[in-house]
Amino acid sequence: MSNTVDDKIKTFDTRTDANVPIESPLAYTYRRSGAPAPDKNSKAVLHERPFLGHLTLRGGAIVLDEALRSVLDMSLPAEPQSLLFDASGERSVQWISPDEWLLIVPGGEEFELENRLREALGDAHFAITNVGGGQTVVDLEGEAASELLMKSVIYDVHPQHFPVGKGVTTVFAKASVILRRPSETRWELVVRRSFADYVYRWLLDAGAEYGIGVQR
Amino acid sequence: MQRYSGFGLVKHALSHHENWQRQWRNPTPKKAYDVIIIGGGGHGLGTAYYLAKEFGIRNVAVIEKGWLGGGNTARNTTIVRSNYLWDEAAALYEHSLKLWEGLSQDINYNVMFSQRGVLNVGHTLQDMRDIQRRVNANRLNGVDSEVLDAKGVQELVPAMDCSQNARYPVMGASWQPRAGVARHDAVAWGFARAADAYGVDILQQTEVTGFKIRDGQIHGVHTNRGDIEAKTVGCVTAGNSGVMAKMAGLKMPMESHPLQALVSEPLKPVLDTVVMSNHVHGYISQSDKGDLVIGAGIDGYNGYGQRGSYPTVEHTLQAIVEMFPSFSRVRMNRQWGGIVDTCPDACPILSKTKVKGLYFNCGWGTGGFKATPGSAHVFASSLAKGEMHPIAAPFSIDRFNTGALIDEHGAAGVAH
Amino acid sequence: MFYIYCPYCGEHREEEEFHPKGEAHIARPADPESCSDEEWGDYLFFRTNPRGIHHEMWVHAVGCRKFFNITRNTATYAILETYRMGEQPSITDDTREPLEVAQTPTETTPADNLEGVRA
Amino acid sequence: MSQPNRLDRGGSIDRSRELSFTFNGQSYRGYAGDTLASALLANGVDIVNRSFKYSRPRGIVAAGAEEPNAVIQLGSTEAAQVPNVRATQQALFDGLEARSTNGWPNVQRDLMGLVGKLSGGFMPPGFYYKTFMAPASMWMTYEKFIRKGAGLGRAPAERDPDTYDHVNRHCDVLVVGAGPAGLAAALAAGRSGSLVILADEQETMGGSLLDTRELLDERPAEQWVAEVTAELEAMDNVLLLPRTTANGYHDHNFVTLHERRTEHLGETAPEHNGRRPVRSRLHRVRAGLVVLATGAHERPLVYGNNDVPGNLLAGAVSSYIRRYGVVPGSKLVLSTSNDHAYRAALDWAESGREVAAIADARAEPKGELVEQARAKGIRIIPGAAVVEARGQNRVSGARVARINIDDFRVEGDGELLECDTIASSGGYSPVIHLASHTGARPTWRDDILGFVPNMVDGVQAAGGVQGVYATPEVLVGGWTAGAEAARVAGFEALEAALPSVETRHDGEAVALYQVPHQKATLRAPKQFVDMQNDVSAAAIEVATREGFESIEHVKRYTAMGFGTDQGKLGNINGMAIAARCLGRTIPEVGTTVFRPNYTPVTFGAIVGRHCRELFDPKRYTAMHQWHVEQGAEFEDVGQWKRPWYFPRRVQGRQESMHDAVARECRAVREKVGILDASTLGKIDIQGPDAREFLGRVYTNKWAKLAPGRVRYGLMCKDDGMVFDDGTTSCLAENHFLMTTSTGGAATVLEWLEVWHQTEWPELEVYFNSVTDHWATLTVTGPEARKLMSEVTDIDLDRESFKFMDWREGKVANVPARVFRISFTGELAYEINVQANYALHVWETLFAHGEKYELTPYGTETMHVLRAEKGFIIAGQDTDGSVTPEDLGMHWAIGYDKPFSWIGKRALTRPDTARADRKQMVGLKPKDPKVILEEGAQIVFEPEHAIPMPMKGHVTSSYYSPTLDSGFALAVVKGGHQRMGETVYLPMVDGQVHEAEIVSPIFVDPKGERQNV
Repeated sequence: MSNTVDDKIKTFDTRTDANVPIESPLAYTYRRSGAPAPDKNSKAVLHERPFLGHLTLRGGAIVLDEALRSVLDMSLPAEPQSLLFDASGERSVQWISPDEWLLIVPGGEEFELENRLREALGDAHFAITNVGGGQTVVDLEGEAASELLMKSVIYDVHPQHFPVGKGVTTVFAKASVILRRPSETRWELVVRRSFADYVYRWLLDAGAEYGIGVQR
Repeated sequence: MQRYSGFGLVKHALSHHENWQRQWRNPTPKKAYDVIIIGGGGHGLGTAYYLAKEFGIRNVAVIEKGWLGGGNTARNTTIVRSNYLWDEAAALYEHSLKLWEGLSQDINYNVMFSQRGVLNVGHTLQDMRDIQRRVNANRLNGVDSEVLDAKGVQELVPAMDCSQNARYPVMGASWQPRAGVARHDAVAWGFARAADAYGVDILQQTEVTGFKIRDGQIHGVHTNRGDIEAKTVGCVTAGNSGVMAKMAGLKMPMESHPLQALVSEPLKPVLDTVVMSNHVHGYISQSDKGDLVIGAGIDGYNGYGQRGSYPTVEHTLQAIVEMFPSFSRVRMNRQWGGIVDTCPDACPILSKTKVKGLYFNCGWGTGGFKATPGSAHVFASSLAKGEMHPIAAPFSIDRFNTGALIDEHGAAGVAH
Repeated sequence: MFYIYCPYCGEHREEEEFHPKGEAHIARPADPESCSDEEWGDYLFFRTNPRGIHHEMWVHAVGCRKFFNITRNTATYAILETYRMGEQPSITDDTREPLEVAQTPTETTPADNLEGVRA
Repeated sequence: MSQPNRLDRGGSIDRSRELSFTFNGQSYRGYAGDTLASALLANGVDIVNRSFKYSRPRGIVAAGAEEPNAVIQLGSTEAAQVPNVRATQQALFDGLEARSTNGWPNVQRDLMGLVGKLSGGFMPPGFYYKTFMAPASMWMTYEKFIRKGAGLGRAPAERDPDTYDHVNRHCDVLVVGAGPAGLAAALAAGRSGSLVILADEQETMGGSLLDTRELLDERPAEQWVAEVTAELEAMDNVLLLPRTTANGYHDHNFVTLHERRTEHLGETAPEHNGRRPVRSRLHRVRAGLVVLATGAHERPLVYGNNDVPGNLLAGAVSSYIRRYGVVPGSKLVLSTSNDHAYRAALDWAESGREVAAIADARAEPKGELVEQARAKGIRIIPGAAVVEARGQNRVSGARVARINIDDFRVEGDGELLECDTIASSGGYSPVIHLASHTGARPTWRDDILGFVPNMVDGVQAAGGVQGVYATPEVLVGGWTAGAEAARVAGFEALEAALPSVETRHDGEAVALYQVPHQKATLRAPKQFVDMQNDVSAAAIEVATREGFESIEHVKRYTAMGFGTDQGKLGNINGMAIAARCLGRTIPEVGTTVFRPNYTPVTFGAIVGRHCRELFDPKRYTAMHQWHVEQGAEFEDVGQWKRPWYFPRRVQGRQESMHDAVARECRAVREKVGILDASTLGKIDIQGPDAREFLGRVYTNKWAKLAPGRVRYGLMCKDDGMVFDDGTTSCLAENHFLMTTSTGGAATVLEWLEVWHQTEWPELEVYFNSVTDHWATLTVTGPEARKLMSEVTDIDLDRESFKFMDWREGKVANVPARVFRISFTGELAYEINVQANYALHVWETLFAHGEKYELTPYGTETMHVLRAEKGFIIAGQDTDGSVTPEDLGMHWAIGYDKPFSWIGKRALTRPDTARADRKQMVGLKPKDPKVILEEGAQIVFEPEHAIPMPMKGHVTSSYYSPTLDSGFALAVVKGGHQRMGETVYLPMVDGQVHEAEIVSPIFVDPKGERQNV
């Protein structure tokens, strides 16, 4: 733990290197509702990627873009609804609002990244908030993935309207999700922790007709 | 007025129903009246009736821009109850309920007021606290009301899911046995016929296009059928009250919103009481024709379109199926919308205005139908005497400046 | 159900992502303490509530979380424009566009007030 | 088994697949491709129902959505019951079981029919309003009997075994209706490359082409339909939805499509691979443009006894013959006002059955179809109409007479023709329902004798809905509309490629609605307008005589159009009759505005998946599994499931709630307890103006809160009423962590945003929700420090880590922020850890806590403990009408803050400044065993008559194990000045409790215990 304290903002590394058990937001759900294994007939497959680093960046696009370029060698997507990945595909930054971006990085990188971004941003007016404990990423793949999404989100997921590299915050049944399309075949749902059970069970219910499976 | 009775019906049948009289005239507007009522809905027609009957003022015109009873009177879900939380509201609605109890006989028109009871169901601990608070207040105000537990609710409503399996299990309810439903159209028609019999002129297809105001005193109205004079004008135009107020140079603490309702196809009797739930947000009763009559929540935006947004209907039916899972295979026949004028404290305005002689009766939000005779009666009294009736007095516009609101929100998230 | 152009997201989104927040351009008095009770009550509760052109505030609640304004006809429900917080509407009662007028049912002719058969 | 009315050939049924079904317990057979209606007619079933009011026998009238009579109950098991199914839209499946919805003891010999016959004369419109009034007390009894006759079908008594879902769709062009116009439109739009949805309510695409006599490209029309359908099906950009009804047209081109996916297969969705597909699906479509190609409904003529079984629409006769190979009788009389209906007679004659005559209301019928009929030797009686049907349970004859339409009278007695079927046609009504859903009023057109829709932005119409009926024109109109819609969406339209159809020359139709009778309408045999609601022409006439002059009044007074068919057949006829009675024209009596739904939609389909477990999200904390395993009872708080209390099993029996809460309370007051407080809202606030912002939204002062310190704050709305509270910690000079109530989390965040975005955008501050990021574990009680010292590296010394301080460190090896704030009044540590570690931390605390008797407690104990300390719960002790001053929290009001914070101005309004406002106090029952009821009303004069002046009410009330007594929080008028006074609480059971007004702080008034 290397918490930095400047006199203005208090950052805090919420992770530990100690060998302690860690539970994904879906842990209870798996125990209660199970996780049907995908088979060859599964036209939709779910896969949770928990414990990633999630940072909310707030501030002006220009300064944040500069900082992100210098620290991560990534540019900030300036266009609404856009989503960019770094070369490795492991780090992404997504437009959320004119003054808000979501940065997702491999778990464990986020604290150092936050500190380096803060350093790069200096006196600019901005905010960085670690939200990794509060959300999880659920991947959805398979030929029926977009049809399943049409049963779940109100946003238009037709490939013409939702090309690769797009991401939106929208209504998912009675919850909300951040829905992203990193590739032709894969969708990502960024889900709030306390709603993860609901979203999961909705997908299993709505996906039953596609033989939905869960990759653990 | 030709009196209605079972015997009369036989007589008419024998003459092939060729001798029924008009229920109201279609008069030509006079130049002047003692009192003008703007708005020919239940409240307006009722006001004219009580002015004539109770206060001897019969030189009255009711001005209606469309057809009488065609606004919210024709579009509501017909629930009548008086179990309101605050003293002022309880007094007003209980006054109304008492009038409902003899209304059919009073106006010789069967308004089919059916005291089948209203249940306000609670699903959380806070719901139950609110229910107990309201029931205790009701009883001390002389309003019949009791608290039921889930078992008591189940006995009254066998079709309801009162099990623990529900997402929000039913914990109990308040129960007002004297509450119920009435036939909405008949209320307007019955008041119209009875008022007409006293000589009240009901002017349909007549639209007020402006007010004649001189030196802060009302002198009459401009209409599409010419000017009509009166020194006392009562504006009872529900959703259009804001538009009328603007014409008179007044601003109102009010917004007009769409309120939707829907009915199922007619079914054999399956629900004998009125069931309302604030928490899952829906309410339902079954009409004498067999339709399930279902009310939705208010749409959040301002609207005069007599229609609202589809998700509101979806959420309402979700709530109904949550409470009545066996209704899942029943079908929805028709949906529609009304325009409700809502005040920030979910209570009406019965008030004088800055213009002398011009009174407003509006802001009933979702609670207007049940108040019809009570509102009409106290408003008639106020117009007749020039002083607000004591039951109406707390509902003055001034309360929005003094802060003395009568906040029924807590008690009536879906007040109907 | 409305289809609303979010001026921040730059595209049309379903009404379910938004919440209406009442009349727009209701500014909090700069010096509340010098307001009379009447002025304060007006600010809190009194609204224009027009039948026709209405400027209203909405929030893209399930989206970018930004507040913005809509000019909407409360009789036809046509959305005439959306604009960002701090901007002024280009359409007001005085500047109604011909197109919009055509869509607005004439509000006062008796024929319109026949209402008609609602099946 | 024979199907007496089934032709040997013809129709698009599959004769190789015979299906069996029952109707009213009787077994019948039909074929795949039949509807229930066509199968019933094939089997010669005349009476399908009894009418609602008069209990008259009724038969099938139509072949589609407009059917008013054949409304039946479906289902062989209780759970599978479907009420009010239109037999004309129900595909036949093997094993289908159907029953009539009315008729006692059965539909054939119905005793109520006798009653209806006798009493029918006593039931004019509005008869309910005119009777049953005396004596007043008897109405509820009368009503009981009236209700017995209510309704058509019945709801099942069991849970629905089926599921439903929604699909959200977006498209460039939505085409509603797949008749010639719709198919052409879809083809034009589809070929251009735009995204197209084509929906049609019937089992197969084709609409009027399915029973037309016309040739397309000199081939039977169904061949063209098959080719076009195949082409559209092959296009990736086109979605075909058969059995799908567009039911509601909502604002901004949002249309709901109800797709019946399995209703043609069985009464419940048949299992497939062990799974049951959804029974029906609601497509929620946002369309760029909508092309309405909804066609037209034929209007029947209104004549005497026109409801006797055997009276059908002319077009329905053709449909049954041509589509199903069913000819619904043996001898036909056709009564028509137009050429098109001649098809029925031609089809009938070509089926080898007899046409007695065609009564044509026009003096000189001419036109191609007329000539064809003449050529077949069919007798045509010009200037005539069927004025009255004969027969009881089936038509036995038709009185045909010459009529004078202008004078509305019959000329001469006419003749009685023997027949068993009367087909009638009074012209066609465009299906304008959808177009009028958004409020656009339709326009009457005399040339087509119907209303046509007025278009709003974003909608096109083509074909019958526009009053265009000639097939070549319909095809061109459809193509043009589709191409235009695609063009608007940015696609290039292709040149029209349409089949050639010979233009048929039709004679002009005549306006005929109600057929005159020798007797006046009020004395003539009943001439039905709305069969489902038993509304006759006489009823409409009586209504107009009684002053019901607008069509809306007529409808409501007679109930015309309020049935499940929504007046598809009757409304225009009814308007015409009202117009005749009033001496006006149809448009003068009103316009026709329809509401959704076009046809009724199953609740389940509208609800979709939002039912049962998925009705509303259940939100869980990271420790939920643990709570479940410990047998916690849960409380719904917003969408959260929070542990309410943790009953133990004592000697095999579950502890009562009272005992469990008392035990949990004692544990906290005497040892140490732990609460999962993760549901509290948490907002991370960063920026140089954060402190200024807090000062504006909270009532109290924030200028001097130092890093490392925590403060409680109250929030008001600008009307001065409290709406939330919580603590906010200063993490660093420009960095704060705000907490809110569980229910207030979203509201407060939006509250901060609205002020920031609309009023104070110049303040440099950002707000981000971290509610889900942090789990919150509250360790509280005298032993809390000892327990904490075993698991944390934070210096817990009371001097270095004081009450209202926060510190960071590790708890159970997990980085944590620990806050010394207390909602129980005891020494307390509120631990925030990243939620993914929370269960580990929680379990570690228990591993160490055993020796301190660490006890988990739930919300109920939390409530008791906080109430003992006089801490409020916003929403329970406040209700939107309580100011900070009413709460006696003057210490939390920054009267002299420079900025006029939200809520301040309102506190000096006359009403908020009153001295006798309801103010928060404590109540001590005189009898300590009494636990006052929450919500009990407080009076000062218990002997006062009802209505009794109420002076306040109990907001929170509990048994306190610490005090061994009941105690309560309450609001009482002028309560702050009434300490020590006695108040009274009259209860439902007649008891009147007495209580003393006391300070709301019952335990440790000096606050020493939390400071240790």
